[in-house]
Amino acid sequence: MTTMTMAKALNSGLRKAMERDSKVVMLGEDIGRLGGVFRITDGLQKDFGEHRVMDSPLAESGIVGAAVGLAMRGYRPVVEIQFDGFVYPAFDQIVSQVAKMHRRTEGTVRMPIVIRIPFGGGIGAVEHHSESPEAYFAHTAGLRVLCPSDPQAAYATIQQAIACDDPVVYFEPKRRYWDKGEVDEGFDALDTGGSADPWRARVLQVGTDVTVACYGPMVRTCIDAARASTEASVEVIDLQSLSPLDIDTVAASVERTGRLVVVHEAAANVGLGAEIAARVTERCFYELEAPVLRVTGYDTPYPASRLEEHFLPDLDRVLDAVDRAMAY
Amino acid sequence: MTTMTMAKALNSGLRKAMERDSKVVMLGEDIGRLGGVFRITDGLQKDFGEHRVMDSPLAESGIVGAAVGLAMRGYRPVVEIQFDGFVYPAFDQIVSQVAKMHRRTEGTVRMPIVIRIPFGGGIGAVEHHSESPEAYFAHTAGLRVLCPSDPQAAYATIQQAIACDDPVVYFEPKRRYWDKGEVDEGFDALDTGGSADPWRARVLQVGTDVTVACYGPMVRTCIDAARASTEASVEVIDLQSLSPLDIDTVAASVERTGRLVVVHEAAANVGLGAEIAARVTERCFYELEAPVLRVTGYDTPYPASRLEEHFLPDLDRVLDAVDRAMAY
Amino acid sequence: MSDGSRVASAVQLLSPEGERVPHGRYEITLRDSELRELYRDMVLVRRLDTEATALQRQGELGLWASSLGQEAAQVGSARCLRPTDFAFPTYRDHGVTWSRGVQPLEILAMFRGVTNGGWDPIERGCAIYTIVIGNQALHAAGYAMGVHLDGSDDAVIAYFGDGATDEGDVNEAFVFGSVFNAPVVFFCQNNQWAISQPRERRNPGLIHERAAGFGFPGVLVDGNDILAVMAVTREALERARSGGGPTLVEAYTYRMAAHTTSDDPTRYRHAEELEIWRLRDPIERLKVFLARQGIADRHYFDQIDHEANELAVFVRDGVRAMVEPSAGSMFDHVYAESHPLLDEQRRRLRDYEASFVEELSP
Amino acid sequence: MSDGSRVASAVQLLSPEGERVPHGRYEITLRDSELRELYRDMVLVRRLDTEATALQRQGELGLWASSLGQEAAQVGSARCLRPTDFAFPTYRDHGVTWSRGVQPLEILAMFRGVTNGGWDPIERGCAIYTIVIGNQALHAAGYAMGVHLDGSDDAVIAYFGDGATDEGDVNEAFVFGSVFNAPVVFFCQNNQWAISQPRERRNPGLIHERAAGFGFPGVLVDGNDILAVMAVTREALERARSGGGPTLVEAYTYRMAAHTTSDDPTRYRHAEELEIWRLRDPIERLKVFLARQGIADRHYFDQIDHEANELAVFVRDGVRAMVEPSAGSMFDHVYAESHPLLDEQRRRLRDYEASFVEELSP
Ligand SMILES: Cc1ncc(C[n+]2csc(CCOP(=O)(O)OP(=O)(O)O)c2C)c(N)n1
Ligand SMILES: Cc1ncc(C[n+]2csc(CCOP(=O)(O)OP(=O)(O)O)c2C)c(N)n1
Ligand SMILES: [Mg+2]
Ligand SMILES: [Mg+2]
Repeated sequence: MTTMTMAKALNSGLRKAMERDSKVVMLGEDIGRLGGVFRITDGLQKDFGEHRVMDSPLAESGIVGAAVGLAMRGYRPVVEIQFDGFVYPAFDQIVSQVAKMHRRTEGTVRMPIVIRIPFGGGIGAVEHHSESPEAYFAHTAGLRVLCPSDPQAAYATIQQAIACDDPVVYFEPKRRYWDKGEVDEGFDALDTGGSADPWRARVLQVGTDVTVACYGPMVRTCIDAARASTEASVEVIDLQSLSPLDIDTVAASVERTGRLVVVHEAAANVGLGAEIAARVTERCFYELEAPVLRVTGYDTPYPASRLEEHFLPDLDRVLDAVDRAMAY
Repeated sequence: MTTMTMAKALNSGLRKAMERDSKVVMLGEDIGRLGGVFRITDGLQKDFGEHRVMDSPLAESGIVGAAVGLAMRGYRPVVEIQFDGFVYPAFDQIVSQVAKMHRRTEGTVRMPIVIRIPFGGGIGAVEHHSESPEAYFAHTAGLRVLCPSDPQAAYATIQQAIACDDPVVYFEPKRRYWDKGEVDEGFDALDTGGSADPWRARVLQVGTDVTVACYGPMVRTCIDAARASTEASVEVIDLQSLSPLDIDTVAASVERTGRLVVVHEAAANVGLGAEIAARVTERCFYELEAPVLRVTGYDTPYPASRLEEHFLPDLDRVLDAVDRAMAY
Repeated sequence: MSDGSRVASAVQLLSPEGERVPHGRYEITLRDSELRELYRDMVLVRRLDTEATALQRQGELGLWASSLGQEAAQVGSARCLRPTDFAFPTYRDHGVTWSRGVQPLEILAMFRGVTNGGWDPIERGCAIYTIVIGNQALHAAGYAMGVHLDGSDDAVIAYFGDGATDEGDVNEAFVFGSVFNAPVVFFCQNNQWAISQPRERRNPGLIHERAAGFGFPGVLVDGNDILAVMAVTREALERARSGGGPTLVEAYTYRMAAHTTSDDPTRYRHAEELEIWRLRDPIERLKVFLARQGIADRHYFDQIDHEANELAVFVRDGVRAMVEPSAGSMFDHVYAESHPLLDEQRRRLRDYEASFVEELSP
Repeated sequence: MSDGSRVASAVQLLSPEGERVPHGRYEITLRDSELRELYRDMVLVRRLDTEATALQRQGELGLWASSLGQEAAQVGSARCLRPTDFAFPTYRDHGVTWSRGVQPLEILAMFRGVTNGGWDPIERGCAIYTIVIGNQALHAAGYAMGVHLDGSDDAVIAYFGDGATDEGDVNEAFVFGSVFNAPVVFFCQNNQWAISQPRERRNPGLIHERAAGFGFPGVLVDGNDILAVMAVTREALERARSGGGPTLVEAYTYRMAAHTTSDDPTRYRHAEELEIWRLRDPIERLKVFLARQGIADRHYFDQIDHEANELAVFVRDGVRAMVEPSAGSMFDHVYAESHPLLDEQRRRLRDYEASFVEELSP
């Protein structure tokens, strides 16, 4: 076990993946000498060469479109989108090509592409640097969507995403990059039997009254809320896989607690919270003692940074929802 | 009252809007001499000139990006995206610029842009010509999303969308283009007091046992199902406005019926059905006698056309869901 | 009106009248048997195309995008590829897929609607038709980057139309191809039309002139002259293989049919234009040349016509006999490994459809 | 290393040593007072920039993108605009916004995070800074299409960087500008870097050469020579106004600071490069010229420095005093007319935040 930041854990996981498989190549803006604006690829170009860690032109559709071609040639491209708000120019390639190519070719062509996206707010940034666009990708059949919440999960799931034969949109909670945690670098991330399955949600805190489902940047917030909760015993579930959703784990919890709060930074309307609410309500109709409540960003553009504390769900808003759920 | 197809009603509504306001201009691929691949703009270039009905280059980001500039110059651009599957190259301009410009400029710049998109399946087309991408836009704050279901609604709402000072993504149910209906061309669509409010859902069929909420191409299917239903009395609501959603009308209905089925062609996962289910469940928690059920396309890419009848919700699948709701 | 007068500056080795014309820079020498093969390819592709159009009229295909008139550009360029090279065609490039060994029924399957694909791209060295305009140009650039990484001397060719050059993706593909010095040939068939939009009205300047601004050469070639197309494409492929990076080839040709079977070109173009281009027909041109040079005789031409008719019968029967996909196949290959929520949808659909069968059975 | 040697072919009217040099094609005559004004603008913009960088270090701004070294390109081009013209700047174009009359504190507001905008674009004839690379090039093309429809002789200028030319949007803007013959000048500041990516390594060919392939002229200008920038931009704007369509101007300049205050350029570029460019400083160059020509004297320069210091104080105080936006303002102007679901969210937030105030009050 080593204590390290999530940024370092991702870097270390990427390095492992490159060592393991020479077909893993990286493409992205400023990921080479600079190591990416968040330094997640720091040192990788130096150690693996300019051929495997490629600084790309400033063109996101190009980055993803080129990754499609690289995948057809047998590579496993890991691309970096510099910030959440800059993935949209690549949306067409992602939705029309990356997501559908395997199905279109009746399984003959695989798209083992990982699209890494530092995402979410809370870092005091200017516009387009704090978005949470995960719902767009979760709605898109053919994609998988992962989102780690701590260094150990980041270390493991980035390797699993790269080893996965499906395309994975990999959301990195950028405001947690510098949070530290224990990482077991000896651990073989590709031995996915058991607890290391990236497609399963994780019960991080056991409770009896209310289940709180969350992911990425909100996990720490929700754990803090659970610990701070005096009135109710809160169970915290880190969804981790946003597509496919591990509804079984959430439903099993709700069957015990009877209450569910879903928390995310993204806007509420047609977001992941809605899907989880709809599915869990269908599964646990008779067990639910309160409607599923959502604590989310508002249905507005992400605000100027001086307002983001009001926009982002925080400990108090989570507790408020827990209270409201308990009040039913 | 005149009997006409939805295609003709749209054409007539567009013409009215152009006559009313000389700032209304159109931009799109093949919309001029050809009148668009669906002939929705038929004759408009001839009558209003090449300056007001502009054949655009083959570049969707360009079409929408240019519309942003035209709007800044005081125009009201109505752009046509040739098919649903070709809106994605414009996604960045729509999400990052069209949706956010008004908020960004603190209300000083308006984006009265209408993005017309013929959408949905059921026409036996090749890939990318049968998509239902409305969830992406409904999730995006700053946009409004409309979807007419019959000629009269099309005639009215296209004019209302153009008169609206907010950007409107306007989904035209292409497989209903040739369905006929009565249209009152004398009717002043901009007098939105009362029944003509485009942002309100419409109760098209009154019933007592189950509410079915749907929109666009599914409305006819659901009305047919309601009429065919022998076991249950089905109320059919045409949502019409997909963003913002008129939850009041749906909730008022569910308070009476106690059951809700949402129907759309788009994939289920993180779709509009999820949002409606989540909101209505929150609003009508004690009134609901069954969980909200969804009848939707599957979480797969839209299939090859010979399979689309299996993919698309039809009368039987709607009735099956009504039965399942009744069985609770 | 697009009368092709600008083709004057294009590389040409065979005049519209079927005469060999010298060119200062480009030459090509082909064996007689090769020349006959090219003729055969073009005739068969045209027959395939005509038959497909007929099948669409009869309701057997949902749609068809005709390659009529573009056979020389397509067959000529694709025939320059090695088996291990890779081609990225559009929906119209039947002469390309044909030349890559994609089977006729594989080509038609998508248009019938039994699949969105039709063949194994890796096996054929040829991607599935790309419908979203311009997307495949980037795939080609990326694939070529991979070839480069492999240290292989394979080459890649990306096909797209004149209209496609408007799209951001095609221009980004030029950037990627150039920056990574990728072994890719960008092959643009300027067939004068993008549905109803005439090329000439839309952008001053010819398409191949765009290459210079991205840092690689561009060439204009008479796209109805199969010899010139081959000479130019060969050189571009050689440049790619030998580390010289991309080339943009503009093949000046003409879409002789409607955009697709859904289109009605009488709404936007003059019949006379078509007449002018008929005189430049790529097949007729080669045929006259072969006949004059004594490379092929009437017997040979008759034999090919006969073969073409057999192909038409084969295609007609084959399309009608195509196996309908099963409903459940929608769920296949959405992911390399399926997941529980999707499995549940598949199961539900199966149970649901089975319930009807039960109801119907006595 | 980018040593600027390619600038040799660029239009230049003022040498790095501050000497007027003749140019066969471009000339400009300015009144002494105008020349002094240009100097003043550049000095004030630089002081604004330096102060903003300092304010960011002190935590008063969230971020700052420095315009250091690009003052001549920005001020020179924007000063050619008429009040009714329209400019579309990037996040770095403080010399442009300054010249359009955007107030210093309006420029800084976004970087402080009190707004995502800062000024009324219509009033200033200048769009809000566009952060998504390349988007604004299309807005400019579209706006110019509108100008054209109006029958007005206004002109439009779109600013973007060298890196931005990789993006599809910029290339599509070239297409739209060209096809609609729109009165737009595409003004590319090639400052040699796109964050850590050096221009020279990335794309062979110079940027202005791209214009020809889209059917309009491209010009390379010494971007650190404000006279040359003005001469070239004026002509391009005139062409636009008189129906001549777009021009692509490549202003060859240098980003002397880090990409933004978040960046650490020591990771990717040599200090020597900066030294070379310091000798080409656009402000020094004009200063020497003014002094040598007797257009301005030390007294004038001192006075401007004094004004610059006052500006710094004004900006420092003004930034610190900026009013914090209220939480509820998030919901303003999301729509021209709000809707019930959003109103409900706003109300809930208000009630929720009020509940804390209540809890806290005795
Ligand atoms: C992104 C996108 N936009 C629009 C379309 C609809 N569309 C299909 S073909 C076509 C014209 C293509 O013209 P060109 O590139 O010249 O190719 P051609 O059809 O002439 O071979 C259009 C607009 C599409 N397929 N993809
Ligand atoms: C679409 C998009 N992708 C990535 C970024 C992140 N980014 C901000 S500035 C920049 C480099 C821009 O370089 P250039 O166009 O040369 O302008 P400069 O910063 O040098 O003025 C990048 C990659 C962005 N803002 N938008
Ligand atoms: Mg064409
Ligand atoms: Mg730059």
